[in-house]
Amino acid sequence: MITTGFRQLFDRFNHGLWPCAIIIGHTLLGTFLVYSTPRSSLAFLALVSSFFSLYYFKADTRFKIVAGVLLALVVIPVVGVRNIFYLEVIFQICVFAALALGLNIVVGFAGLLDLGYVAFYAVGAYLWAFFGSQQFYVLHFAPGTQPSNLPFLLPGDAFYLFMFLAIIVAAITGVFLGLPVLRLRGDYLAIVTLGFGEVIRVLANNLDKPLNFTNGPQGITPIQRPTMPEPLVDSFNNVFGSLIGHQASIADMYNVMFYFLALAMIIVIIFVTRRIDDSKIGRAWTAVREDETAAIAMGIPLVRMKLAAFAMGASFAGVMGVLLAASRTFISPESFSFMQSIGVLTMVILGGSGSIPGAILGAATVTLLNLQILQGFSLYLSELRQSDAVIPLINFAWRDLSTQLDPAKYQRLLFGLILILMMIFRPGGLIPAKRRKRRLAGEEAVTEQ
Amino acid sequence: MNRFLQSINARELIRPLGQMVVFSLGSAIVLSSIVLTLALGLDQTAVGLALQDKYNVSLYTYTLVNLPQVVIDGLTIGFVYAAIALGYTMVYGVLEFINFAHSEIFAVGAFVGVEILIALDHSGLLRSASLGMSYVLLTFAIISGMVAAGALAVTVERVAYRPLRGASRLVPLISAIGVSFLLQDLIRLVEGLTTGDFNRIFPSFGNFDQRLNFGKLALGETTINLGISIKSIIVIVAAMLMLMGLNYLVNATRIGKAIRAVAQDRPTASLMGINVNRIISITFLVGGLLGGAAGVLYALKFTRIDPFVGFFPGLKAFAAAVLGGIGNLTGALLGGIVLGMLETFAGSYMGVFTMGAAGSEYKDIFAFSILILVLIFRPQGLMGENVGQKA
Amino acid sequence: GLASAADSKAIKVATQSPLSGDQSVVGVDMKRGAELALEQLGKPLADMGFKVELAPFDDQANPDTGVANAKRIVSDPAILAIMGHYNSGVQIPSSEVYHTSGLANVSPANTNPKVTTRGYMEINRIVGRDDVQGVVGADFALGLGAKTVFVLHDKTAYGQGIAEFFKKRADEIGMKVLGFEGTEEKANFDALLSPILAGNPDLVYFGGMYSQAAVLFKQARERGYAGTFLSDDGFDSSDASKIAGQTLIDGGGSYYSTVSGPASVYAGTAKFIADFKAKYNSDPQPFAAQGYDSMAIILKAIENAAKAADGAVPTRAAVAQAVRELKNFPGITGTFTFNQIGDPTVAKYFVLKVNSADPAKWSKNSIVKTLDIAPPQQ
Amino acid sequence: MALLETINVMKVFGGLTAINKVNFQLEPGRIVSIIGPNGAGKTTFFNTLTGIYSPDGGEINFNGRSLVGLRPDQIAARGISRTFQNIRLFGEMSVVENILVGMHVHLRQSPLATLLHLRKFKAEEAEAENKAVKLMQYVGLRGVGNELAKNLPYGAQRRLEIARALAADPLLLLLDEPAAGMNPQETEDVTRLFRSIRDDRGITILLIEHDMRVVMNISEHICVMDYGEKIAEGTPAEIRSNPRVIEAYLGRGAVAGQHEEKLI
Amino acid sequence: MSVLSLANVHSHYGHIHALKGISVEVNEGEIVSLIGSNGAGKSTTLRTISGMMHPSAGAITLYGKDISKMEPHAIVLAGLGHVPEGRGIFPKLTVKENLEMGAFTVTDHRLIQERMEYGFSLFPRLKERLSQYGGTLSGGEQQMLAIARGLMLDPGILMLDEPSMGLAPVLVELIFDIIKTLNDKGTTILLVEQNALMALSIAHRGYVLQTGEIVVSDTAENLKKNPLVQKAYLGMD
Ligand SMILES: Nc1ncnc2c1ncn2[C@@H]1O[C@H](COP(=O)(O)OP(=O)(O)OP(=O)(O)O)[C@@H](O)[C@H]1O
Ligand SMILES: Nc1ncnc2c1ncn2[C@@H]1O[C@H](COP(=O)(O)OP(=O)(O)OP(=O)(O)O)[C@@H](O)[C@H]1O
Ligand SMILES: CC(C)C[C@H](N)C(=O)O
Ligand SMILES: [Mg+2]
Ligand SMILES: [Mg+2]
Repeated sequence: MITTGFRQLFDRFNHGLWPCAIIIGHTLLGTFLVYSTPRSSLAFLALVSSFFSLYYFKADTRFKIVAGVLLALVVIPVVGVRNIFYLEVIFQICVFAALALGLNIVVGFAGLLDLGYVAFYAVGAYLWAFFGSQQFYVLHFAPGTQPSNLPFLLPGDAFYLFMFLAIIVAAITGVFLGLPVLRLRGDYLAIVTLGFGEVIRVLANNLDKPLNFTNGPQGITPIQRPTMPEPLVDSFNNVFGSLIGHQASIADMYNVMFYFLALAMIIVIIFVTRRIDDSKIGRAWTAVREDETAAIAMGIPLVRMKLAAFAMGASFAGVMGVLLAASRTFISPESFSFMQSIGVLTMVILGGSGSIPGAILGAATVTLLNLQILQGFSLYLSELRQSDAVIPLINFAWRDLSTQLDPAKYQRLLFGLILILMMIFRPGGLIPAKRRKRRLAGEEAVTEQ
Repeated sequence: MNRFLQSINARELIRPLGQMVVFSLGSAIVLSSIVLTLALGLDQTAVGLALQDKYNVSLYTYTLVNLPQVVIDGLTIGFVYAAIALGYTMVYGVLEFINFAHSEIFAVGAFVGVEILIALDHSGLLRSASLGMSYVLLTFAIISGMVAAGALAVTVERVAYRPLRGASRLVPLISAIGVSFLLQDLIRLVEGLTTGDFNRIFPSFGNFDQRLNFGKLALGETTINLGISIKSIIVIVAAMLMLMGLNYLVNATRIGKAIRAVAQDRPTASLMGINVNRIISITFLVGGLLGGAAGVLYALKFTRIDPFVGFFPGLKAFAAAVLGGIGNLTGALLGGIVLGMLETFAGSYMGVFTMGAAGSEYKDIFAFSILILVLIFRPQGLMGENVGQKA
Repeated sequence: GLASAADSKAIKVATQSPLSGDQSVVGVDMKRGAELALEQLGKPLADMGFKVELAPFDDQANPDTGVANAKRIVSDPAILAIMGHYNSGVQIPSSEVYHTSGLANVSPANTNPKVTTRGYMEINRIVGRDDVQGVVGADFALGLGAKTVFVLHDKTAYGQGIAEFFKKRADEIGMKVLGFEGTEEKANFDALLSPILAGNPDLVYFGGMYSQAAVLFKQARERGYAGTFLSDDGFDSSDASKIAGQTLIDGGGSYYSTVSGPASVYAGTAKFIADFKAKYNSDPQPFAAQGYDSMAIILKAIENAAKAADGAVPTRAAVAQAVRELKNFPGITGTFTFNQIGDPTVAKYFVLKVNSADPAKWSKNSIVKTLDIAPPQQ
Repeated sequence: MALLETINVMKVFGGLTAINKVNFQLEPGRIVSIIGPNGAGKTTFFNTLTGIYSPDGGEINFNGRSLVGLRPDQIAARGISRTFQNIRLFGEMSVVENILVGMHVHLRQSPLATLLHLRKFKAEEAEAENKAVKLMQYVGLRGVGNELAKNLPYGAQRRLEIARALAADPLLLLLDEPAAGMNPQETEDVTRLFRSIRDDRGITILLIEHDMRVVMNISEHICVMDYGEKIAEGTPAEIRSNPRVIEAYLGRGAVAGQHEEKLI
Repeated sequence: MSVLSLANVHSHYGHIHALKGISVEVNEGEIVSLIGSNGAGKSTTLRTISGMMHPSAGAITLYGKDISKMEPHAIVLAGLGHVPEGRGIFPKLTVKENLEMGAFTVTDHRLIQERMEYGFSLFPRLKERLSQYGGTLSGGEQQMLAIARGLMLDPGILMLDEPSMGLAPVLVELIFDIIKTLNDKGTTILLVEQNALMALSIAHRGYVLQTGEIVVSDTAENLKKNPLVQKAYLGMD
C-alpha cells in the first residue's frame, strides 16, 4: 500500500523538467546543509542521498553526468575537507562498494557462495604492506623486537605499480583456490571458502615465524603512501581555500587523493562488470548459476567460467586491499575476519544480488549505518546522558539510561534484522537486478504481422 | 512392556554404537601411525635433537608416551563437535540449507543452563548438594537448556525460515546468517541488562572437575598422568546417548521416515499424508534440543561462555558435518570425531615436529585444510552418498 | 546556527576503550575514571569559561573500530585530546590517525613499546612498557626458582609482544624455555597442554588477557599440573578468579605482573575509590585510576595551553605540547613527567600473587614485588 | 563414413550394467530413433555420448575422432547438441538469452573486444541476436523473446530447448523424448519440425521417443534397446514386425489391436 | 452421487491466472478424464484439489466436506490420493521405502505387505529394483513406482496426472488396464491424459480444458465424436 502510494507520487514527478529540478534542489540542499552544519549526520545523509535522486530520476544523461561529476569531484572533496570524517566515510563506502561489486560477480552473477571473500582483500593489503613498508628488513626479528629507523624497501610511488600487481596476484590466488574447490556444490563451496578465508587470516597472524613476513598480530606499520606533490596541495588551497575555511593540510589532501583513487576504481569496476555481464561470459555465468548440467552440455566449460568469476571478483578485492593498506598506513590480521566477509555479503544481498547499483547502495547503507548512524546515535545518547534532560511523559532521566543500550553496540542485531526482514519482504534486494530487455528487431516485425 | 521391547529395533540401537567404536579406533590408529612414523623419521634430525635438549627424551618416546592422552582429548572434543554437528545435519537434511543460527541456538542452550546453575549457586543449593543431587541438578540444567534451545529453534524456523520456503537457495541461508547475528546481540543485550556481565562462568560443584587417573607414564625426568576428567566422560556419554537416540528416531520410527521423505520432496511428502510443517518443526525442535544439550555440556567442559561462544564450535561442527557428508547422521559422527582428533593431534604435535616454527595456532587451519583436501577427493564428504543426478 | 558566547568555548575530550564485549569490564571503568576526573577536576576550566564535555567512544577492542572512531574524533574540532585505549593492538593504528592530525593522546594502559617508540609528539602514556614488564616477569620467575618455563600468548599485539620480551629475557638469564606458542583458542586447551605437561615446566607464562589465561590455567591444573602460573597486566581482573577459582591458588600458585597496582597501593587513591564507589556502586577495576589520571593530565594541559592563549580555546598542537611539558604532575597513581617520546620518566611495575579463590577479594591480592624503572632509552 | 560410431560401449552403475557393449553406427544426414522399454538404457546412452557419464569401456568416435575422456563442454564444442528428458532450461534467463547461451562455443569475443565494445564485438552480438530471433521463429516461438524461460508453457519450453540446441549449429542433435507430454496436434507439429531440421539444415538427428506416431513417422532407421543391449535394428517396417520388439516393447495390442492405424 | 466437486474454482500462480472459474463433478465409481493442450491447467486443477495450492476463489468439496483450505496431508487422510505430474519419487529412498511412504497413513503391516505385493504383480520390474534408489531409476521405472505408490494408499478417489507419460507402448496399455481394474474394484478416478483417445476409451465422462476454462464437458462417447475434440486432441483431421 505505502509503496504503491509512494510509487505514484514518484511517477508524478518523474517526467518533464521535474527530475532536473529535484536533482539540483536535492544536491544544493544537501551541500548547503553540510556546509552550514558540518557536524550534523542528517545533513550528510541529505548530501549523500542526492546520488540516489541522481540515479532514480529520469533526466538527460548528459545532465546526469555533469551533475554526477560535479557532485563527486567538487562538492564532496570540498565539504569533505571541511569535515574530514565525511571523506573517510565516503572513502569507506567506496572501498566497500568495490568489494561488494567484486563479490557480486561471484555470488550474484555466477551464483557461487563465497564466505571468505575478504581473503583476497587481505592478499592485496599484505602485498603492499610487505613491500611498501620496512617489513623486508624485519624478516629476521621477532615481532616488536626490531630496531627502529629502518629504511623502506621501495619508494612510496611504487604503490601505483602494486595496484596493478595486486590485480594479478589476487586473481592468481583466486584461481589457485578455485581450481580444486570449484567442482563442489553450493553449500560445500561456502564452507570451503569460509575455511580459506580463515586460513589466510591465520596465516597473516602466524607468519611471523620462522621468518617474520607479516609481523603477526602486531600488524605492519608504517606503510607508505604515494608522494603528494606540494603544488597540488597549494593549488587546491588556492582554489577552494576560501570555501573550506581553513588551509587543507597534506593529511587532508591524502584523504582526497584516496577518495579519488577509490572512486576511479569503482568506475573501472562498474565499467568492466557491465561489459563482461553483457557478453558471452556473463551469459555463461548466469547459465551456470541456473543449471550446471545444461550449461556444460551447451559447451560452457564450467570450471573455467567459475574460475573467471572467482579471479575477477578476487582482483577487485586485491586492488582495494592495496588502497586500504596505503590509506591506513597500518594493516593487521584482525581487519580480515569472517565478519568482514559476511559484511560484504550483506551489502550484496541487501542491495540486490546481481545488481550493480544494488551493490553500491548496499555498501553505502551498511557503511553509513555502521560508521555514521549508529555511532552518531550513541554519541547523541551519551550527550543526553551527560545533560539533565528527561524524557518528558514518563519522566525518565536520560542519565539513568543503561549504557548497555548504546546503539553502536548492537550492530549485529541491526544487521541481523536487516537481513531477515529483507529476505522475508524483499528477497530481490533494495534494487533488484534488472534484466536487460533486448530490442529484438526481427521479432517485432513478425509480431506485427 | 514385552510388546514395547519387541517393537524396539535393536539393530538401530547397536549399529551407531558400533560405528562410534570403529570410527574412534580407526581415526586413532590412522593418526597415531602417522605421527609415530613422522617421529621415527625425524628422531635423528635437528627436530629430535632439539627435543632431546629440552625434554631429555627421544622424539619417538615423547610421541608414543603422549599418544594415549592425545587420543582421549581428541575423542572428547570430537564428540562435542559431533553433538553440535547433528543439529546442522538434521536441518540440512530436511531443508537443504545451512542453519547458521544453530551456533546461537547452541549458545542459548549454554546460557540457560549456566544461568540456572548460577542461580542455584547463589541460593546455596549447589554447594550443599550431595553427589547424587549434583547430578540431578546438572541433568536439570541440561534439560532446561535443551528446552529453551528447542523452543528457540522452532520459533526461529517459524519466523525467519518458513516464510522463505520455495525461495532460491541463498535466501534462507542469508536469513539464517541474519538470525545468527541477531541472536548474538540479543543474548548480549539480555545478559547486559540483567547481569551486566559478558563472561558467564559455569559454577563448580559436584565432582565434575575431578579426574580419573588411569596411571602414570614415565617421560624422561617427569611423568605424565594419564586420565580423563569426569566432565569429559559426561560429555562423551551424553553425546553418545544423543547420537543413538537420534539415530533411532530417524532410522527406526515413523517420524524419522517422514523426516526423510520431507527432506527429499516436500510436495510429494504432503501427498503421502505427511504434515510437512509439523515435520519441519519437529526437525528443528530435535536439532535445537541436541544443540541446547551440547551447549550446556560445552559450558560444563570449558567453564566460560559468552554471547559469541557459539561461533567457533559452530563453525567447527559445521565443518565436521560437511566433512562427514552433510545431511548424513553417521557422517556427522564420523566428521566430528575425525575433526576433533585431527585438531588435537595437530595442536599437540605440530609445535614439536616443526621445532616451534608452527605450533598449535595452526590447528584450526590444519583442520580446515584437511576438510578442503577431503572435499577435493570426495566432494560428497566421507560418508555422503553420491546419488548421481540424472540428466 | 545559534552559536552563543558560551558555546564558542565548548571543548570536548574524547575517550576510547572497549565499552562492549569481552573486555568491557575494564574498558567501562576506564571511561568512568575519566568521567569522574572531569567531574572533579573540571572546575579550573569551567572557571575560565570553558564548557568541557566527555565524548566516549567504544573501540570494541577492535583495531578497525578504533581507527574509524579515531577518524571521527579528529574530524571534530571541538575535541582537543583523547584519553585512550585499553589494547595496544587498537592504540597503535588509531594513534597513527591522532598523529596525523596533531591530537594529543594520553594512554592509561597501553604497554606495548611501539606506542611510544615511533616517537610521535602527540602520543603519551602514564604506565610502563612491556619490554620492561616482560623482563620484570622473567626476573621474578627466576627469583621463584623456576628453571624451566613454557611461554604462551594470545596472539594479540599486546600478548605476543610481552611474551616475546619475557622469552628473550628468560633465555638471557638462563632459564630453559621449553616452548613458545600463541593461540587464539578460548575454550579447549587440551592440545596445547600436552607438550606443556610432558615438559612439566616449573612455570607457565601467559602473555595476554585473563579470559583465556584463566581458562587455560584451570584446565592445566585439572590435568595435574602443579607448578606456578605467571601472567601479565591483562590477567588483572576479578573475572580471572571467577573462572579459575581455587585452581589459581593450588600448586605453585599464580602471579601476575602489572603496571597498575591495586588502587589501594597508591597514596592518593583512597578518596578515588570511595568516590568511584559512591558514583558507580562498584569497586573500580584495574586501570580506572589510570583513566582518572590520564584525564587529569589532559585537563591540566588544556588549562595550561588555554592560559598561554589568554583564555582562548587552545589549538590541538598547543595542547599536545602542554601535555609533554607537564612536569611532576601529581596524579593519584604517581607523579608524572613525560620523556621526549612520551613515556613517563619512571614507571611502577608490580608483581602480585593471587590470594583467594573469591573474586570479591581480587583487589586484596598481595603485592610481592614493586619496582620503579625508567623506560629503556629508545 | 559414419558420423557417430560406438564400439562395445559399456556403462555400469554398481552392479547394474546400464549399457552393455553397444555397437552403433549413425550415418550423417539421417534421422534415427532409439526405442526400448523403460530402463533399457537409452538416456544413459545419451549421457555417455555427451560426456555426462564417462563410459566404462569401449570407444566412441564422432566425426573421425574419439570422444572418450572429453568433458561435456568439449564434446558439445565438437558438434553434439542435446535436449533433456526433463526439460532443463535456464529459467531466470530470457528466451533469447537461452538461445544465445547455446551459441557460446561459436562466439569469439576476445576479452579486449568485449571490454572496449570494439566493432567486431558489437557486430557479432547483433548477428547472434538476429540469429537467435530467427531460431525462435523457426521452432515456432513468436513474440516471447524477452520472456523468462520459466514462464513459458510446457510445450513452448520443449521448443525452446530445441532452439537452444540448434543454436550451437551442431552436426548431431540428440533429442530425449521431445514429444513427451504433448498432445497429438502438438506432436505432429514437432515431428514436422524435426524433419525440417534435417532437411533444411542438414543436421543429423538421434531421437529417443516412446510415441510411435513420431518414431515410425520420421525415422529412417530404428535401433531397439533392452536391458542395456541393442536387440534389434532396422527400418520402421522391420522393427514393427520384429517379434522380439513386439514382445518387449510394442505390445501385442499395438500390432493386432484396435488403434493400430492411429498409433502407427 | 458426487464425491468430489469443484464449483467455480480460480487459481493463480503469482500473477498468472491459471484456472478461471472451473466447475467439475466426479461421481462415486466414475472415471472422469480431463483433457486439454499443454498449459491448459489440467495439472493445476489436480494440484488445487489435493491442496498443493489453494484456490483463490471457489469451493471444492470432497465427500461433502469443504477442502479448499485444507493442507494436502489432511486431504489425503480424507481419502483422496494424487499421483502427481513429474512422478515425485523420493530420490534417496529406495524403491521399497518409496512404496512404504505411500502407505504412510496406513498402520496395518499386513495390509501394507499385501498392497506392495499387488504393486509388484503389476510391475515386476519394481521388484527387481527393490533396493535401488528412486532417483536412479529410469524415467519409465519412476512412473511405475509412482503409480504403485499411489495404490499403496488405496484411496477412495485417485487422481492420476499423465500416468502414461514416458512409458513404453506395452506399458501404456497396461496402465490403462490397471486403471480400469481399479475402477471396477470401486475406486473413483480422476484422470489427466495427453493420450486422450485411450483416456476417453476407459473414462465415463470427460472435461476439456482450454487456457484455464472448461470448454466442453460430456460423456466419453460423445467427446470422442465431438469434432473439436477430434481435431485438437485426438489427432484426427
Ligand atoms: N546414476 C545411476 N545410478 C544407478 N542406476 C542408474 C543410474 N542412471 C540410470 N540407472 C539405471 O540404468 C537403467 C537405464 O536407465 P535409463 O535412464 O538410461 O533408461 P531409459 O532407457 O532412458 O528409460 P526411459 O525410457 O524410462 O527413460 C535403469 O534401470 C536405471 O535405473
Ligand atoms: N509453478 C508455476 N509457476 C507459474 N506458472 C505456472 C506454474 N505451473 C504452471 N503454470 C502455468 O499455469 C498454466 C497451467 O499449467 P498446468 O501445468 O496446469 O498445465 P497442464 O494443463 O497440466 O499442461 P501440461 O499438459 O503441459 O502438463 C500454464 O500457463 C503454465 O505456464
Ligand atoms: C590492560 C592491558 C591488558 C592492556 C595492555 N597493557 C595493552 O597494552 O594492550
Ligand atoms: Mg530415459
Ligand atoms: Mg500437466
